[in-house]
Amino acid sequence: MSGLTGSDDVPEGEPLLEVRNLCKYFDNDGGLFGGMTLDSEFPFVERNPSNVRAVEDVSFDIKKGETLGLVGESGCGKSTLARTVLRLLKPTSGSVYFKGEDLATISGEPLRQKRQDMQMIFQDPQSSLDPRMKVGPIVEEPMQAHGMLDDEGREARAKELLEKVGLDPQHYNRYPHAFSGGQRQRVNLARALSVNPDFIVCDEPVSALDVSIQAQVLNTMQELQDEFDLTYLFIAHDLSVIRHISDRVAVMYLGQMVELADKEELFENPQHPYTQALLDAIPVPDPRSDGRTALLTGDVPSPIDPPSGCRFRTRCPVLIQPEAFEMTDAEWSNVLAFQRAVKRRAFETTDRTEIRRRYFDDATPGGDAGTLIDEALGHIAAEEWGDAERLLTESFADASVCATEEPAYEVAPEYGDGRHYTACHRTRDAAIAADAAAKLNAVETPHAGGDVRADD
Amino acid sequence: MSEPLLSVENLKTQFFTEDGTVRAVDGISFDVYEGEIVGLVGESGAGKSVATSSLLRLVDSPGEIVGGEITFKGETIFGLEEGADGEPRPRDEMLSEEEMREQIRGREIAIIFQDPMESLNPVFTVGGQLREFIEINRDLSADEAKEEAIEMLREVGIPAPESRYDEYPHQFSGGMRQRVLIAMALACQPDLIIADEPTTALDVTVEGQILEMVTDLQEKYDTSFIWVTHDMSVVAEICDRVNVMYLGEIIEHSEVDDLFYDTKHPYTQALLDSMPRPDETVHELDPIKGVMPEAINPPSGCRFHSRCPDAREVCREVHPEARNLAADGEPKHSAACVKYDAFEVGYDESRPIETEATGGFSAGLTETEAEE
Amino acid sequence: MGLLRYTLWRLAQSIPVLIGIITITFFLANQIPGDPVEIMLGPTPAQEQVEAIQARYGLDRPAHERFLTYLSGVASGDLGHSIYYDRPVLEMILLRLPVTLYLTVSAFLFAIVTAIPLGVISAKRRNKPADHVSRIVSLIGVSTPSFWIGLMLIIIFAFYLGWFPARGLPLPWADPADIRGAETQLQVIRTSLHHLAMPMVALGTLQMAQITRIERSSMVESLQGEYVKLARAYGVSESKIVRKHAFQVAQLPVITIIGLGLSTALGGAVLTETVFEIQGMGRLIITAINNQDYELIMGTTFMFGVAFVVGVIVTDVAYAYIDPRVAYGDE
Amino acid sequence: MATEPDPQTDTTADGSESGAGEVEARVGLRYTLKQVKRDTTALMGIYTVGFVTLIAVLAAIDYYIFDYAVAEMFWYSPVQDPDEVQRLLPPVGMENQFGAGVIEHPMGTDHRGRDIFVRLFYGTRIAITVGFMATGIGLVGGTLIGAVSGYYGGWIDDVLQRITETIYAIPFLVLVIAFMTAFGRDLTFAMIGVGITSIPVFNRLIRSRVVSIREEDYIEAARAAGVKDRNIILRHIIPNSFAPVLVQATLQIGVSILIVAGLSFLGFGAQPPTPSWGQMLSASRNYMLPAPTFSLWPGMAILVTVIGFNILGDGLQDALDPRINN
Repeated sequence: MSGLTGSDDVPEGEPLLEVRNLCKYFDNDGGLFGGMTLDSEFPFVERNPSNVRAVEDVSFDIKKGETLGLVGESGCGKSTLARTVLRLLKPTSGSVYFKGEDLATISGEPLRQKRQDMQMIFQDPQSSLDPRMKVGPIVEEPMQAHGMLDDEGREARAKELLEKVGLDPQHYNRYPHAFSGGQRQRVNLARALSVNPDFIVCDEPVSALDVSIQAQVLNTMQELQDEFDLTYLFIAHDLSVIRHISDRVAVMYLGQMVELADKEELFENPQHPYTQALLDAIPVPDPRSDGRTALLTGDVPSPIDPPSGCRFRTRCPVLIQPEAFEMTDAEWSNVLAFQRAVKRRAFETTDRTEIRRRYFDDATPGGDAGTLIDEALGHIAAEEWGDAERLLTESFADASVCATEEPAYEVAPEYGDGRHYTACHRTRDAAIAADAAAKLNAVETPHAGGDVRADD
Repeated sequence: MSEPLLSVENLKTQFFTEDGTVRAVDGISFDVYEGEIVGLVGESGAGKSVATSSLLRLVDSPGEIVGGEITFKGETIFGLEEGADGEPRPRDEMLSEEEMREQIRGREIAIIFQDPMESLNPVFTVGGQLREFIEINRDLSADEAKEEAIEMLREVGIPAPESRYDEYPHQFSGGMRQRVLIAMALACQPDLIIADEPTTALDVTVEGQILEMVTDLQEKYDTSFIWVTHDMSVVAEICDRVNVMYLGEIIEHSEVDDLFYDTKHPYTQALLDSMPRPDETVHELDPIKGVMPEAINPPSGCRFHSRCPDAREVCREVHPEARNLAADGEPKHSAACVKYDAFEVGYDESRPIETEATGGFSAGLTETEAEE
Repeated sequence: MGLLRYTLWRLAQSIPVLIGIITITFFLANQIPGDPVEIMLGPTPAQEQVEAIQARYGLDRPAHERFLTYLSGVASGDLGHSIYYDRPVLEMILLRLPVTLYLTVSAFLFAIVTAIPLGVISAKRRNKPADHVSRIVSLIGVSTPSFWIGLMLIIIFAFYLGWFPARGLPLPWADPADIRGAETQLQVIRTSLHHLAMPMVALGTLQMAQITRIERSSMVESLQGEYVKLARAYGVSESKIVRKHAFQVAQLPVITIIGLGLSTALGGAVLTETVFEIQGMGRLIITAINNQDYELIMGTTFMFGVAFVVGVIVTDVAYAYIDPRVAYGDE
Repeated sequence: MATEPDPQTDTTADGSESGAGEVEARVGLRYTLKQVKRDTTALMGIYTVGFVTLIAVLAAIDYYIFDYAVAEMFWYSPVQDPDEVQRLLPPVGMENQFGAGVIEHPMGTDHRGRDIFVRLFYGTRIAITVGFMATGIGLVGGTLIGAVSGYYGGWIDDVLQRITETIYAIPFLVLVIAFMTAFGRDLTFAMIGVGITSIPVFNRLIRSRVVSIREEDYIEAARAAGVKDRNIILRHIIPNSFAPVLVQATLQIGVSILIVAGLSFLGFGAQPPTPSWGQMLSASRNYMLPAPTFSLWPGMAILVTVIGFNILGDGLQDALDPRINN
């Protein structure tokens, strides 16, 4: 592959991609009515031009040669983030610096030419290959688009790449349907590699594959990374896969990045309650393990109107007590459980003693908190569920620092020496300590954790 | 041990297509006892879903159950005998279609499907659908059934069930819909619930919630489960006993602990080795070579021999039936692999053969050319 | 969004379309060659007569001005004046519209009542004889010109068998005094239905065939749905699955087709009215065209558009009624 | 933010995907033809359409090149009144019922003594021309509007869709009549008018196709790879939209023939004495009692032709999307 290596102007270990305060909102209106849609811009019919805030204020770096794992549940915005980073979607605001150039500011032909250096692999092996195109031309298409080689050269390179990704070069003339899922993902790999990119975004590349095939493809991807000096942004919802392939891991929740650290650090010393919950939730293929503990309750809130402050706070098991109260931990967690139960209407009874027995058996808060709980119980007794919910939410959940301030901290890692970013107010003290220590050392650490707005 | 609740003997289900006969389920046998969760695990194409629809005799055309016995609480769900003309025909005691519908489906054996998004009817309210099934299977009046439905929705953790009763499926999230499907199964108070990959489409945290709920409710109602999955972690978490399927056959069966700690069949072992783990960093994965061949033209002998690292010539020639390999007094642990002495087919003397797993061209190639 | 609000929202959406229809018809009417005045007054009219007529109908003003006048007229319910009939256009339309609606709605009822069972049976017994018969019937139905069916019906049932009358369509609510041979209202209704039978079949056959085809494929698909599998697994009887679980979902595309079929049916009404000599909107527009009666042409064309738009809204609301995803927001 | 696809799609085991080891391409023209050949109804469609089209071509040759000389040489002129007028003769075999039949007129004669069979034969030209031309206009117009609308979206989409919806909102027979009143009553304007009214049909189809294909991963993959928009449309979107458009076009030819017959019946379209089926039916209306078979033949001709296109369309649909019927 002589003469095809791209200009390697970014040295190993330096940021290849820098994402700064990236936001992507979607219009939530339009296209709602199928059939004979006659018109959509009529004023006196009520419409809510609400935005889905799919990605909000995300910053991170990806260093040359590394694999950054991006993990989160469906709907958390990880795929949107990937597409925005690649400029397949136009960011609402923020910047994406790729090799120093801000992709957010370019478009059209210059952007198209940039695509030679960054490629993408998709989740669905069924739909990511044009069913009417043979495998050979599929692999050649990006080369053709960037004017690489002549026809014969492209064919030769396509065949070479097919072999590299573990396919038979003889398959050049086959249509995608003749391949299994794993093989199609290999074709996808070959296509992405054809233009010799520096950076590949892998959007759940193995989640549609069977376990045994998954391992084959993951191994191939790692081999190719070493051989072609690739940088991966690897998106997955499966933490096992992420743990296997990543160097560093970022966790997303509801459009925001909640934690970013080196792999070992993140898995062994997770700081954010969401990361902890996620790790607890993964089933372990071992019947003797303890199984999952402390499961999250409730559903992910809507990204149209996300919670203020920390977006995880509505489900956080360790929400910080508002400063106005002085409850014990047990009392506070009872209050929290009660507030959420009322919000979800999780019980039927309106009987005070019964409710008290169920939610405040071991610890009943006194003082102001006790008065508020009494008042709420009064509302419930009067079947005024809405009032009870409002009272509890306003006095307790919305008064927490988690609701009033957006968290962003950096703590000292326990494993390795990378930076550890976490968006949880509970790490505030640790972050201040880490910051102080860093200042004391007065050593400029390399910019790795992204644009961290450490505390005030 | 007491009598099994459900007993499946040599069940065969085939699909008659233009291109030939697909032997989707090819002679599987297993039992389910009262109050236990039995796992049925395997990759895509192993025939798990066909096996479960066969249990309720719900195989769609062009598929057909062609052989075997299914017995449930002494009733014959499926059974053949040789007719006067030498052709097999259903036995007299085999339940009629109407009896299946009225006595078995829903009432005795309920099923939870994989896809919560498609399984609920989009044009009826969630509560209405739940109520209908309760009415049919528990002989309750409409009002009683509605009460029961709301109670069940609360039980599976649907918030504000009274008002959500009247909502439509599209107003529920995927996890919520799966809870509704579980509520349907439990509300009919069957003795056996078949759960066909019920958590596959869900996020891990939701999966966790649902598995926890199922284990709680299973204890409460003492229902037996057949839990179909491709995920060894889920198996490890909730199953008591496990059957591993490969290409239409059960190739290993054991208690869950033995399956992980005393693995017998090379396929099971390979499956376990190929998984990345969440609790520790695995640097090198050891994938199973190749892909599962098509059930339309399975390999001769042991069906796994084309991908097996331990394959020898005898594997290509002898088709192993699963045999119990456990010591006397130990719980049953059967596997279908001739490398164990119990099979006595001369594995040790046989020459190793070259397969995808033992050498040859690089991994993952050409299922179409795998068997020449 | 509730059903009522959805209906209002659909009505509001139709206003720009109606304005568009007026624009198109006005544009087309202006292109018509020939002089209406000449038609009214003969080849050599007196100058003052001409001017009087021109002033009366605004023919002396520029086109865009007349358009605006016309538009505001329509908004206030004035569709202009028919030169040929020398009566307000609206009056003519109100006189003729009921017959056309009576015919079209009956044709649709006939189509729906026959097609839905046919399609359902066809889907249920897929690739069996009943299915083949139903498919051949619907194939012939979509391939036959409606006016020819009318002609054949007249030849067979009116001329040879004499079972049905060949022309005319009295309204069932007409005054008995106006209907020959009828003394009571009941007799009027009988006479009306007697006249209705053949045009209804002629006009409804195409719709019947189209609905049958879509009903069949939609039912086939619905019967393969996961929810049907679920219902089966819970012991719901096969007939209830067909009648309830699969059926209701399957009606969604059928309703869409019915809405779109309105366009064909209203156009077909012109032909059917011609064949059966029914004095409806179809004959009115043909008369208007043959006599270059501009405002009547515009008025009738507009009215056809309105009838179609209203029909589509009705079917859309029916759709929303069946499919909760429409009126209550999508997922 | 799609939900995770299910890794357990059991295609092999549930029998929905057959064809183990089949390497044959399941796309492309050759494959489609092969599928069509397997389908007997589709084959019947092809034969019918081919037969009718052949007649139309022969008639067209005679009309344009020889000015009906061939017809006159072998049969009778389809347009000239015969010298010896034999009005409203019944077809062969029905003589006893209607009087004397003449063997030279297998379908009888019309009200001016012209041979019905010859006129039917020559009427084919009009039907087929109109069917193809009108559909062609609709196809080209609808494809352009639909593709642009679907690919670019935004305000372009809004404006174009509002216009086509308005066109669609006037029942199309009425619209064509109004159109022909304004521009001319002859056949050319019938074709254009019917073509215009079928634009919304194709527009709707293409647009929805394009919108759904645009969401496919392989389009995004091509964009991510840096393929130019033009090439994405040409190489991915158009080939993948082709199948349903082909089916729709075939069906639309039948629909156009029906509409134009209706127009001729009302007096819009081919003008006498040019033989056209609709106009023959129109003339026959006045003679339904004395000569019922006069009405029968042109209708049968329309029926057979349109059935041909419809079963061909259905057959193509099955060949291109075997989901429903197999």
